[in-house]
Amino acid sequence: MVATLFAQEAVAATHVANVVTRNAWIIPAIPAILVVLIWALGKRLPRGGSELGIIGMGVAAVLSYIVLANYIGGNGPLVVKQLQWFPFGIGQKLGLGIRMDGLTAIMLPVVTTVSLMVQIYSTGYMHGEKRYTWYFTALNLFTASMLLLVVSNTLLQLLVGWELVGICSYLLIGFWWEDKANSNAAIKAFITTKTGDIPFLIGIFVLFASTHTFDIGQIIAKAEAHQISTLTLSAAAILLFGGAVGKSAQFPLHVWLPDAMAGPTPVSALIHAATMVTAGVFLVARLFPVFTGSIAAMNVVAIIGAVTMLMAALLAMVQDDIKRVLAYSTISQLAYMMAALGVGAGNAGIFHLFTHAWFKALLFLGAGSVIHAVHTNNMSEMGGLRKVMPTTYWTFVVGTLALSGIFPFAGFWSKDEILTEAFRVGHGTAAAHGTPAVGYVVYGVGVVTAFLTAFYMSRAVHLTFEGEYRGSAHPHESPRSMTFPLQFLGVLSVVAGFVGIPAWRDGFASWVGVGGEVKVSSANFVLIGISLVVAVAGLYAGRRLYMPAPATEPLERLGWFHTLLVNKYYLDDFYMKGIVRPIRDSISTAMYWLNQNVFDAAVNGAAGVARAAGRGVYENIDQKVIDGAVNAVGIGTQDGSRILRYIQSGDVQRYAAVLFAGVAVLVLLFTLVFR
Amino acid sequence: MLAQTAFSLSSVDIHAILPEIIITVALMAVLVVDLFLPDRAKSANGIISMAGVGGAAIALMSLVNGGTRKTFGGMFVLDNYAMLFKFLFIAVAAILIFMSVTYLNEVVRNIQGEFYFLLLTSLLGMLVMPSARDLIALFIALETVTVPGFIIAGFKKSDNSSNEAAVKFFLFGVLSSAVMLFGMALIYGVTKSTNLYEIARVLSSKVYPMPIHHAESIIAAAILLILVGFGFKVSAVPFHFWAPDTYEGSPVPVAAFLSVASKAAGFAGLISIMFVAFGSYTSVWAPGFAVIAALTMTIGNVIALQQKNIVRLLAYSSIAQAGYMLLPLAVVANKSAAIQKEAFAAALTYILIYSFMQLGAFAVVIAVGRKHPRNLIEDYEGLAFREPGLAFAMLFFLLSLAGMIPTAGFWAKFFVFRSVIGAGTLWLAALMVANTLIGLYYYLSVGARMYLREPRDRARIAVPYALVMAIILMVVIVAAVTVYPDFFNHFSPRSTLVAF
Amino acid sequence: MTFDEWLLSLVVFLPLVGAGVITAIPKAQAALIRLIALAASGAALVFGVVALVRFDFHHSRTFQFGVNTRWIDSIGARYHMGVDGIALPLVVLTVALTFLCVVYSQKLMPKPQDKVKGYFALILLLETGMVGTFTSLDLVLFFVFWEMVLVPMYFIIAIWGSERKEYSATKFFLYTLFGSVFMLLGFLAMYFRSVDPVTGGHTFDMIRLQGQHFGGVGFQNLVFLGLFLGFAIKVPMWPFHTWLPDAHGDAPTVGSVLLAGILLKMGAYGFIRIALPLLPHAAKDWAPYIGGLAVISILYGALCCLAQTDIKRLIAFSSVGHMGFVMLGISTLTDRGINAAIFGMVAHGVITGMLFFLAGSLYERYHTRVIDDIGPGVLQKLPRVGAIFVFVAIASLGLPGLAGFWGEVLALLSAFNPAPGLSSSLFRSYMVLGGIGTILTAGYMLWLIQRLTLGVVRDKWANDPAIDDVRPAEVWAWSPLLVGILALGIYPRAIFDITNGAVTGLARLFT
Amino acid sequence: MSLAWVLTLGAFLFSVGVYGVLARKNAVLVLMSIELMLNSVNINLIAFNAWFKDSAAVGQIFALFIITVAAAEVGVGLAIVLLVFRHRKTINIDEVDLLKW
Amino acid sequence: MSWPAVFVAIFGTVVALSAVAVVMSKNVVHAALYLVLVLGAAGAIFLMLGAEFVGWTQILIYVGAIIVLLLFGLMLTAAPIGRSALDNQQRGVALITAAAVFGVFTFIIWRSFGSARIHLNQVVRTADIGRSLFSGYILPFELVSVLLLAALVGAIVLAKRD
Repeated sequence: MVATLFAQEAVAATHVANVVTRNAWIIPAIPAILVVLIWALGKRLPRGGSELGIIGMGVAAVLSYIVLANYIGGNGPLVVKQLQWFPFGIGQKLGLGIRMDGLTAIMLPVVTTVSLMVQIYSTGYMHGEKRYTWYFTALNLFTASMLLLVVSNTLLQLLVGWELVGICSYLLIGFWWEDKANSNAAIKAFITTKTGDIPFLIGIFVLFASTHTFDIGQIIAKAEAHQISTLTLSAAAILLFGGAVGKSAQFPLHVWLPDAMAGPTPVSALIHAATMVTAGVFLVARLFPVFTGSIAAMNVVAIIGAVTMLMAALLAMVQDDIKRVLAYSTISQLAYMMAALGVGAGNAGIFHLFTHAWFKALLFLGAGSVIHAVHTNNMSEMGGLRKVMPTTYWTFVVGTLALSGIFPFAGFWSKDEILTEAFRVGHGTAAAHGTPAVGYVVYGVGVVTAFLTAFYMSRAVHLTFEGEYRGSAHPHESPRSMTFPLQFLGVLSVVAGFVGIPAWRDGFASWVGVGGEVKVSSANFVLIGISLVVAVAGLYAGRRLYMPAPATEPLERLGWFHTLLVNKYYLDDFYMKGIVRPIRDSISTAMYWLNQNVFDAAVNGAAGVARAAGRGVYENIDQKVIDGAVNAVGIGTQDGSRILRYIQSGDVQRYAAVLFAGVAVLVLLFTLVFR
Repeated sequence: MLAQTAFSLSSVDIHAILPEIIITVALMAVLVVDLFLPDRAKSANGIISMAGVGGAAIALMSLVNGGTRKTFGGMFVLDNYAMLFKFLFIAVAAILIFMSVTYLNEVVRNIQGEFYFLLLTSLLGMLVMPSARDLIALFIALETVTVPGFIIAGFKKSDNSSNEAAVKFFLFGVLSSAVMLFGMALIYGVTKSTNLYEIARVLSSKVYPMPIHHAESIIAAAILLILVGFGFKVSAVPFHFWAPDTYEGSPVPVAAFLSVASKAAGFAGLISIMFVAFGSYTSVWAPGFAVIAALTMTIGNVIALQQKNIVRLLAYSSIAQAGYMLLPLAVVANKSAAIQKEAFAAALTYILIYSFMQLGAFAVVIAVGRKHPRNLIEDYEGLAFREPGLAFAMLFFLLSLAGMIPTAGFWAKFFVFRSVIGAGTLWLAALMVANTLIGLYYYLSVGARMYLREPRDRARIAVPYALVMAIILMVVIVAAVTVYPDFFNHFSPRSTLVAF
Repeated sequence: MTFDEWLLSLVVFLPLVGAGVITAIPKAQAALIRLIALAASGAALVFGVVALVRFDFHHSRTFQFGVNTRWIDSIGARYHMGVDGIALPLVVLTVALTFLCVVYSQKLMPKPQDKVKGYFALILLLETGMVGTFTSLDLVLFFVFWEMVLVPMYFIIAIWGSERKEYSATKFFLYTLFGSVFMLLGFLAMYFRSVDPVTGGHTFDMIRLQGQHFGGVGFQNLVFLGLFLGFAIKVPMWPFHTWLPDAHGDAPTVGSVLLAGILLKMGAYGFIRIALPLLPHAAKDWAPYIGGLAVISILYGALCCLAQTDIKRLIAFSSVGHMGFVMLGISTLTDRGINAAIFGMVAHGVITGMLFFLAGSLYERYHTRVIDDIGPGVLQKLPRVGAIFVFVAIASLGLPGLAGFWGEVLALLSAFNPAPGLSSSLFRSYMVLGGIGTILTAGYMLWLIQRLTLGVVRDKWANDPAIDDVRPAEVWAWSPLLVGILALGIYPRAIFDITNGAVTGLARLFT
Repeated sequence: MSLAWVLTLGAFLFSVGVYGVLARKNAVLVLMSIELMLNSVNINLIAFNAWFKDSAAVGQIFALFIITVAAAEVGVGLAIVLLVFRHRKTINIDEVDLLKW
Repeated sequence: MSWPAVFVAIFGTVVALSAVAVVMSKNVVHAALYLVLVLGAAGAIFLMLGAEFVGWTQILIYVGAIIVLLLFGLMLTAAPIGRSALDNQQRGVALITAAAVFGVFTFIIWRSFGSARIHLNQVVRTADIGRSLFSGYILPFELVSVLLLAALVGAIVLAKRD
């Protein structure tokens, strides 16, 4: 019954799409199938279904690298396939399909690999968990949704994946739902992102209204051909960006991500570091032409990015919870990517996404390993773990360096590229277009943030691993299943950057082909120097302040500013006290009161109207036809409707009186009315 | 001219009045036979009466499709209209006898012979009513229907409330007929005739035998006074006061008789006099009917809301129903022939359907009354769990009376509603709707009591065979109309009283 | 008559026959009664499916399985039935849902459980009324079926309900009846202003009534008002919704399921089947107000949900919100919107029906409907029921991939571009508000999940053996619905393929 | 002579009857008042008849019927009154009010 | 003014006055006697107006039968004497209503027949009445006979003790 009409776009590409690329729908299909399998059989399997997940995801990962191979070196093919999903109007059909290009090809390995690593890691981390199988089911459901999002060729399909990852995140954040705090965090995450999704949805509608299609390819084409008015583009882009803000936890909707750390740490690594949160960035990149079509939109993206990266980095400095440090760091890094896209450096942004995925996942898993050992998130109860868990320590350090952008770690290349591009935009020498002022702002903020990043990371490292152990548990190195992913990701965090070495011809940028520069002809060593110096300075400052671990938090010397930071700029309080509680408690109650006491009351009134009206009738008749004074005798003492009793008093002569009076009145009426 | 009007039997169409003759014979027979019957065998009178009614029915059958017959110098006309009503009266009478045979034998054992006699006398009056086309004949027919009613209303002689019922009924009947007579006298004074067709001719031609000023106004007054007489019979507000008290006080079968048979008879006379004699004065009486119908519906329903006694409830409901029946007559004021015809048909259909559902309800009341003579509504609580059959029948009749879709009652209301809307009298339509909703409330509340309450005593109720038959018959008829609403509509429109 | 002509009559009247048979059986034979009920509704389901199979999807605009014979000549009402792409999904939904209700009731019957006879007879009678409404093509016939559902539902609530059952039942009865009276007025008004192209007289035939101008737009608007009242109360749209929470709150499980699952759809169906095609101009004039009320219903329903402590009332209010989306879709008068509306109806029927089943079983086990008394920790106490509840609740908040999503998103999409002649700025603001509504919906649903299923179970429930997990009867009744929720989400064209043709045909009136 | 005067007499008689019916307590007196009313109608009819010089004497015949019926009604009425009196030992109409409301 | 007119006027006055007396008198028996006066005078008027048969019928039936009947009724019911015993509370209402009725009727009568004159020069003989009655009005005649029978039977049934 499924009318599978496949349409394939022929595209001039030096590389011919290989079989996997042509059928890339398999990649999301695999975890989807895994979900069913694990859900159905998981409990019966010796390892609770985790083995299924790992094997399947391994296959998926391999396949995705085969796809990636298709794009290495640039000029990758563009494959668009879809089968008709359903019609929803006159000649309007929605397709369900895949869109394979450089961007997708980059995303696939990231998602699958991290997912694979996380699942391996989880076998150790979640060992003995009572909802073990369910956990893996959810993980794979998430992976499937994420992949669906990545490969989708229509906006609605993308939206589907978008919402699905959202709900998966909800399910996994609230994984330990016995504790109310966790479910609160889950709800917060979902609702906040959902808030962003509404503008996103409307943005889709705007594009649909002007292009009459949800097909990303066609929309991009129309946008590039300037067939869509700039105004429409601006509106659409800004609205879509709303969605990105929600998902990628950008200011002002970033508040959910730190709370999302309530979930199991591997989940944080997968969803809230490497993949889902980058969906926003991916979205912007995916519709890059739409954004570039409107300077205004671009600037909005850039500014939001700039603001977010700074404020998040500042917040990261004052956190005691190691995961929260990483969470804010994630926000800040995502902001980097946003800013990059905002200034037109699409490829740089994606490049950072690519590298960041590895080292941030690494860092989270490392943190998880630590927490696993000391049973707390609070860095004030850690310290001195360097000796007891060396693997974790070294890999964590690698991650830190990568994040701080120290040569030659992965972060260095991507972050540096972003800063360079931003500077060039400011300078007006960029291949990408953008507003110079904004370019400078992004660059400036970027540099500051780079310093802060290095600082809070080194703070975290020192508080966690250096000095003496301040906790009460008996820390020990994590099992192999957990350390292996750390090492694997560690390696990637070192090498992943090399694919983007500016000098290398047809670098990473040309694979992605999102936009902005295609290839950096020559690196600007001055800028590189600056950012390196800043990073090292940050690391050093951290070491000075937190080695050995201070009795009191040195940053408290910042005074009111510190308080401000500790209170997260009072933004959460505002949302909670200013929006959620009023609606949930006051307004709704008022509304319901209205419902019961106005609308419903009106109706119930209507039910009794019969009697009421009836009484009225008696009143009138009574006044008209019977002299109350005469009949006042023996009436009114009884309960009920005395008026009724007036009339139907049982006294036949009174009846007769009414009759004759009626006759007289009516006759007179008639004679007068009819001449 | 006296010569040619000389009386000769041959000038009378015996066949046309055969049903009346048979009934007369039957009632005489009852009267005589009753003298020789021992007390225990008195109920044999019921069989004689049934025979008479049956005979009349057969005689009537023989007259079907015999075309319109006139006799007694056009004073007595047998057309489809009369035929329709006569069939109704005979059917109702038969069912009434079925319903009351046991009751009488138990309650008024030794005088039940007279009861049948009076019932038949009243039936005779009814049979004449729709055929009578002369004020005098109408008056006499009306009295013949009513006077026996006075008597049987008081038939529970030892019962105070029964006497009282008789008193009130009597007083109201006499007074209203006095008023009506005054009006008839005026009509005679204007037209020098009592023959409806003659009156119609004079009124439409506006050529009066003697010069009169303001003819319209006095005619209007006369029409209204006549209306009073019939308004009393159909228990229309403000001539309804007797009804509740009388129904409640008199034996239940009598109440059924009054609320169905004599009410229908009243309508038969009313409709024929209004359409035949005063056809050219619709603009006068239609508004009058509008007012009266509105009052009747509303007051009937509203007061019904507060009743504790089932018979009394049915009394008020029957008042309200009369309001619905009057509605079509209220909208015909100088309207097109089509609309008038439709209204006419609607009224007839309503009367027909109403008669059967009301009878059914009363039949159940009689049945339940055998165990609970006080006929309180609370006696019906949980009836569904004592007597599922009775409860179901009652619910069915109540829903139908309420006009619940898709019961027969709904169709009756629907036709009336349609004619009212069709005539464009929206305020009446709205009022009707409102009243229907009010009505639903109390009809359903009884239904709810039967099905949602637990019974107080679970004792079964012994229902006599004849009564069961009657109830089943009613259910069948009402159900038939429910499924096939045109059941009666086949007759109503064809009952050509006047060529519209 | 051919089989196709008999088909619909079979679907409609087989349950009635079943009801008749049941009333004839002595009440001692409870098992037999259950069996017959099962058979009757099952037969109806079978024939419904047959109709689905034999339906010609390529001509979903034309009415199929048509039967048209004389009925009430005196008013020119005819026994005219038929289904097109708009009616078919609802017919199938009805027979399916009713059957599941009967299945469910085989073992789990509300108290008083001794009245088996009446219970099943009424359910079957109800089914006849509901299916008839969706199949009849004659205004009088439609009206008859429309009202036929009232009495059985009244008694189902009043006898087998809880708490203020009689109050709620009466309220439901009189309120909806009140509305339908105005609807009848509208029908008659159209009838008297209509000219039958064939006979030249008046007509009640829906198809022949199309394209008649009824003498002036002003009059049309008046008629539309009448129809609007009738339908809007049934939907129910704000501010005519107040009967719903009471009726749902006090109805027995099956009553709520059918009420939410199907009865509400009758209102929206009325708009699509009668109000729009017969009075296109008036529809255009009214659309903005309907849309407005729809949006109010969405937000209002969501807000009231946040204030609920009673789970069934909460679901009832959520129905108000969801039907708001349906009405929003209809009010745009676009093919998308109406497609969305029908899809939304079916989806809501499945999801909310399922939710009420769940609420019912919770009430069955905990004997309370207060959320904070049952919860927290249902998921802990009853892992399966809890999990199902979470699943359905998430579907209800409109998650993509599940049934609830497409109706909502397409309704919003259609609101972005309403039919020509309607102020798009106005409808776009509706769309925005509707979007906010979806956030609130997510809010109260997740909050409900949290309060009810998550967390640690109370001690008083913790080791109460009477509270057991999913029972066989529930499995049988629920699994089809759960599958349906998933299937409709993943494979929406199951509906859209049926509706699209008919809807586009209808939408042409407004372009 | 003037027709109107005679009719006025009829009307007066009628009204007096009305008064009697409404104001008299004693049932028999009420019956008498009713007789007055019926007679007023007769007067009217006879007057009209005379006015018309109606050779068919319709008015008079009508009057005859009314007289007859009146007689019958009085008979029945008295019977009912006696019945009531037998049980209540009073014939005061206004005390006959068991049935009400 | 012709003699008959004079007589009519006189008898009319008698009718009116004694009618008032009927409803006013404190003594039931007096009331009954006044009623005789009313009916007799009315009968006389009928004669004056050329209604020979009706006039005599009136006098015979009423004075001869009905009054006697009523008197019997009074005796059997041992009616008390005295205004308070005879009149009820609502005399005021009664008076107003009666006045209203009278006013309305007179109004319409005068409006329509104000100028009509009766010329008493034709008497309807009993024979004519008979002929007319038994030709044109045989049906109501027969019917009323049944009615009388019914009334008779009914009266007996109700009145007789058992």
